Amino acid sequence: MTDKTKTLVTLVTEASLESKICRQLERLGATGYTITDARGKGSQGSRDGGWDADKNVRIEVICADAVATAITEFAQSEYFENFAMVVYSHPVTVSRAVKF
Amino acid sequence: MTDKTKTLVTLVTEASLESKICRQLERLGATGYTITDARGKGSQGSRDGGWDADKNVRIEVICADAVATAITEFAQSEYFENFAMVVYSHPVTVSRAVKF
Amino acid sequence: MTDKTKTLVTLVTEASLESKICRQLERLGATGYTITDARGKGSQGSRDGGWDADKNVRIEVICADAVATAITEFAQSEYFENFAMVVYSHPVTVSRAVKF
Amino acid sequence: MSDPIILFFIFGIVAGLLRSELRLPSAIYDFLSMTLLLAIGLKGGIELAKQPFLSLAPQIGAVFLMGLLLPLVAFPLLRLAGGFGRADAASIAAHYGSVSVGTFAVGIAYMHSRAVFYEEHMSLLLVVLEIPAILVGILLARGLSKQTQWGSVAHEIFAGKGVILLLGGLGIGWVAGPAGVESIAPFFFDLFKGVLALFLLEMGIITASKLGSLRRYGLFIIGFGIAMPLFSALVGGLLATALGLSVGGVAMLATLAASASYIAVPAAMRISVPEANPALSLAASLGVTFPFNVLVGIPLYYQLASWLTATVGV
Amino acid sequence: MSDPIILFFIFGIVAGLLRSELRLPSAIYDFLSMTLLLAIGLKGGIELAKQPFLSLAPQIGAVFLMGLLLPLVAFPLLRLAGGFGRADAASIAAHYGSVSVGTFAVGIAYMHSRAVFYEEHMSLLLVVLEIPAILVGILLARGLSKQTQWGSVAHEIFAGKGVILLLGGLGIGWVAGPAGVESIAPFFFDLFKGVLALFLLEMGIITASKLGSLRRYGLFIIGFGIAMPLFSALVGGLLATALGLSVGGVAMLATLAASASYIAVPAAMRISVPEANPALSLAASLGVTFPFNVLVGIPLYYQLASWLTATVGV
Amino acid sequence: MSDPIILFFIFGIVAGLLRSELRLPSAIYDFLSMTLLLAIGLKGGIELAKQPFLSLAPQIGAVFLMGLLLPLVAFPLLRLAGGFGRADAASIAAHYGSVSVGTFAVGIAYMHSRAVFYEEHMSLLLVVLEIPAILVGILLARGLSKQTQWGSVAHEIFAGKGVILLLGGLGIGWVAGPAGVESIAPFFFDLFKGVLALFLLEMGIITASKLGSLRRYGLFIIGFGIAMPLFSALVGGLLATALGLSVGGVAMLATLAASASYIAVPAAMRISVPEANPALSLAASLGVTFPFNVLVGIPLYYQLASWLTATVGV
Ligand SMILES: Nc1ncnc2c1ncn2[C@@H]1O[C@H](COP(=O)(O)O)[C@@H](O)[C@H]1O
Ligand SMILES: Nc1ncnc2c1ncn2[C@@H]1O[C@H](COP(=O)(O)O)[C@@H](O)[C@H]1O
Ligand SMILES: Nc1ncnc2c1ncn2[C@@H]1O[C@H](COP(=O)(O)O)[C@@H](O)[C@H]1O
Ligand code: NA
Ligand code: NA
Ligand code: NA
Repeated sequence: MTDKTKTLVTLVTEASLESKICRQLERLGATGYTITDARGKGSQGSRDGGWDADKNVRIEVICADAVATAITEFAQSEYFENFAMVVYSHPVTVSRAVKF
Repeated sequence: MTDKTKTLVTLVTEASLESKICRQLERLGATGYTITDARGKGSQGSRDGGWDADKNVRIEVICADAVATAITEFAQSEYFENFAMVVYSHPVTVSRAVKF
Repeated sequence: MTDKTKTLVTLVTEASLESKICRQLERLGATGYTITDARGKGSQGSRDGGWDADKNVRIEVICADAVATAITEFAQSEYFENFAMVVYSHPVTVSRAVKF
Repeated sequence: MSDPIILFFIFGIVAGLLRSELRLPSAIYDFLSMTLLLAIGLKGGIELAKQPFLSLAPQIGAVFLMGLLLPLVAFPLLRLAGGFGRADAASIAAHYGSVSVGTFAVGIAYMHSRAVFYEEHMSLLLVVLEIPAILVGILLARGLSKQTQWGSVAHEIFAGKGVILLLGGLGIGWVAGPAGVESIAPFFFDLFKGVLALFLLEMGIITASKLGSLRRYGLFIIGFGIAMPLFSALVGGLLATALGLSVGGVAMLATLAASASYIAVPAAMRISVPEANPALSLAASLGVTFPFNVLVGIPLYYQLASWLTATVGV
Repeated sequence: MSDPIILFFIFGIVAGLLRSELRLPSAIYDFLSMTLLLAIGLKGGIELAKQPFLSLAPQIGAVFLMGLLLPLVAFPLLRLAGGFGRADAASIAAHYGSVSVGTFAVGIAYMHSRAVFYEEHMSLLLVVLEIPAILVGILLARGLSKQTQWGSVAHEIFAGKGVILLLGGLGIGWVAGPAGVESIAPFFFDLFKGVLALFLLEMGIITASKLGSLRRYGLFIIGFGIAMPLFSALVGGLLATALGLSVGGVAMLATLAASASYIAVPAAMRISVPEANPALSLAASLGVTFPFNVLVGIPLYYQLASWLTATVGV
Repeated sequence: MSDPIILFFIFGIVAGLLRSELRLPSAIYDFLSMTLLLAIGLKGGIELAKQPFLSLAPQIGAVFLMGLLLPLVAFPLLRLAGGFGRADAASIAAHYGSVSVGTFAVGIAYMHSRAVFYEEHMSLLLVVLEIPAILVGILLARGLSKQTQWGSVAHEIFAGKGVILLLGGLGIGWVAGPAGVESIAPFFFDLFKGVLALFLLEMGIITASKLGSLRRYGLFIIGFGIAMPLFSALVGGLLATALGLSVGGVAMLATLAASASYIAVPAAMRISVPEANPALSLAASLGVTFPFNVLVGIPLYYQLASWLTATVGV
């Protein structure tokens, strides 16, 4: 096996940002991403997923460490101030590391 | 960046507990949480998400270590015996650690 | 508490494989799994979740290290060539380690 | 038997047993059941608009008493003959003392397709019957323990999806009256049987998935799941006859009594008696009693009603 | 008040305030609102098929101007009397200059149930009114800054779900004409009020959830949320009278003017003026103005229209 | 062309090309397609209830043979002229030998809006045609390899969502008969075209998303995606004429033959011939053939049918 350690970055944010963020992730070097619908609560209040303005998405990106840092910094400078968003990351072991 | 390590606790449990557990999480010190709909299988059998009694939710909480321990212990004493529930946790790197 | 470290394996793959993979996971020693609906993009192109052929699922399994290796190797030999699939894993702390 | 909605149910069971991937998306199942609950509530509400509410008080009271009584009959049976623990016996008893809206909807469809009149305020009795068995079930499991948070039990019952939709429908139908509701009739009434057909398709699939767990719980649960509704139907039928209801009304109250809850009661028991095994009571109510009532029971209860009104009735 | 769709809205508010678990699945809410938007578009398109488009140009122009004007009235009020920051004031002003399809649908239902004629091309004016307030709102927040990416603003407006469905419906109705649309009428028109009823049930639940946040934003927002639609309704009513519309048409344009957006504008502002607090404008438009218009406003605007056409009209 | 359901399809394509965020929620898409499949099955089943099943045996046999034949024509073409690998050629051939329920539904709507009679047991032939091409496709890819698990292939085909819903509908319609099905007609039949309109809206959006991938696969796939259905329509039309069907029936069987699967076959190929690229066959069947048939093909096949029955027919 060609197992290797990569970084998994997770962004939880407003659903209306989904397509914009996905384009930006690719520009920052992500080779892929996985998205699930979510709801939640945070500093911007309750976002309970009932209708468009209240939906969250949970975007996961497996990538190299440098890309992970770029994504986190980008999210921070672009979105943290005005948007409901949480970003966190941790190392994961992947097969076929060349993919990411 | 003010990156820091926090703990991500994940609870997978019966959907009907969602609002009750969320209230309890806040009492235990969580500043937020993220919820996704899920299905699954475990020691309590198959929960395939088709109708109310068979739905799971997956609740994620990023928090300080002490809060994570409190949540895990609370879940254990309150729910493990009679409810379908799995709880696990691992460290994550967050930006804006002051939020959690 | 009987906290212990187990491995969380996550598979992101085509929704049509769900029931087949779940049966195989149990054969490989998994005692349970959690599934969420997902969409995403990867080397096999965009899978945006709109209709059956384009849906992903995200399958999580908490298990012993050996089982995690078996699952990863199995996925690799059985699915990596022809199917949209990503597999990754990382250690998690669980309560009631005997369950997994 | 050739009513298409029954065929949809059988089709669902077959698809489930064949391990087909067929499922209604969970959002659609919710949508269909909400539509059914509102429609049933509306029908009842329209009826209430036509007659003085007070004249129904005796029926409401009598039916409430029946809801208290039935679980008290089931409980000792489950404890002694079934050998179940206290919590499980109490929970199953509560399921069988309460009612199933799906079964009620099939009953409505049965009456309609045979053009049998029944008292439409039956929807109100449906709501009334949801409640007492839950209270008795909790008392049977806990005794008069101070620990029981009756406030949150009440909230669970009245704010639970099923009861609140029925009550909402009743209230809207009552206030708007027959003429007011006309504008929404194409959605709630004309589509009723089609919606019910799809709903029963999914119920069939769910039923098939519960059949597997029946094996684990043994023959007693199958016997109980058939005998208990027969007994309850008799009680309900006699009561309805005593109350002077029409043949259709007697059949419907018998059906209500015979039906076993699989929405409101499981939710309430999960909160109030969490140590009861929900898989056990759902195996009985969904795996045995629901299909029994839908496929065999309702026609039987209708015959019972004809017989009762002819011989016992005034 | 006893129109059942209004009762569904009230039922939703009550269920929300009781903290019931009742919610429409989000997929169903999307489905219902898509159906409403298409139905409204289709109605308007059929009307367009009947008359030369050019004859509507004056109305379109006048209504567009009104959409530019209303936020210019609201903005200084919000800045000075309300004490809001520039971004928030601009965003709220844009919400109130634009329109709410839900309110419009309730207006349609109101006219239908009273058999009041109105110009059905009103759907076209609805689309027209979505747009100018967004442009003004962005300009108020940003000035003529070169930073604003007008291309993506335009995309956000025209490719946003709400406007594109209205435009699609209009186009289809226009091309297919009254006869062509007949085959899809059972779905889009016969079910309209039932669909609207369920939609309003969910809107009631959402409204209830916004009521809580009202406390945070204080009395001014409540006053503004009632006074602004009253003023706008007067402007809209006068304009409609000047344009020579029927009583129903005057009432509908007053309703449009009075309504505040909660779909298109929030989405556009989120992209273009992200520093504006969306919770604030939604608390006003969903927590105050939507229920006010649905429960009190529309009947009032209808009376206003009767009075205007009688005294001012030709 | 001004049939509104076609306009919904075009609207979907436009919305998709404009990169609008418009999508039906996936649960709603499932709901609509399930409703269409059941309705088509029911229509066919009602027809079966009216005539002896055995009298259809020759048609079933002939159509089954056609389903075996068509992929055998497509395969060498794809291998030699298209230069595709064995697995891909076999998979595409299977798609084109099988049928598309969406196309069939548009055909039904076309006949209805022109009041053209067609043999309603066509739904049964639709089911029959789903199957043989899948078997041939697997054989072409694998040969008579012992590795192929025919049991699981059969399960995939018959228990797959599409086929089981068609079969379920057929069975229910057959047993319940025309009178029995009346109670569910408002849902399944009156709403049919509206449901189809929304379904085609989403199909348009999906089609638009596949247009992009066409560029990658080159001109051959576009040519094949148009030429193959034209050829198949001729085969289907001739066969139908030989079988003595009505003009409408000939047009419908030509449409069936011309249509390319995008549900049952992709699912079966994914399991049985996983090395075939699903994006390739879906680009052809959804990106080229589906829009071609819906926009151009069906009217053409109807003309072909008129001509065939006039000249070749008895
Ligand atoms: N402490 C937390 N743990 C997990 N998820 C969170 C947490 N805080 C916020 N979130 C998620 O991130 C979204 C945006 O957070 P915020 O920007 O704090 O409003 C929320 O709606 C939640 O879904
Ligand atoms: N080994 C496992 N790995 C991942 N998820 C699990 C596992 N076991 C249980 N779960 C999830 O937790 C839920 C409750 O588990 P249980 O209490 O074991 O029935 C299940 O329905 C699954 O969704
Ligand atoms: N770099 C990545 N990060 C997160 N998820 C990914 C990544 N690459 C692929 N995926 C997910 O895995 C699925 C299959 O990937 P692939 O086999 O690369 O097409 C995609 O549809 C995504 O949902
Ligand atoms: Na009962
Ligand atoms: Na306005
Ligand atoms: Na074909």
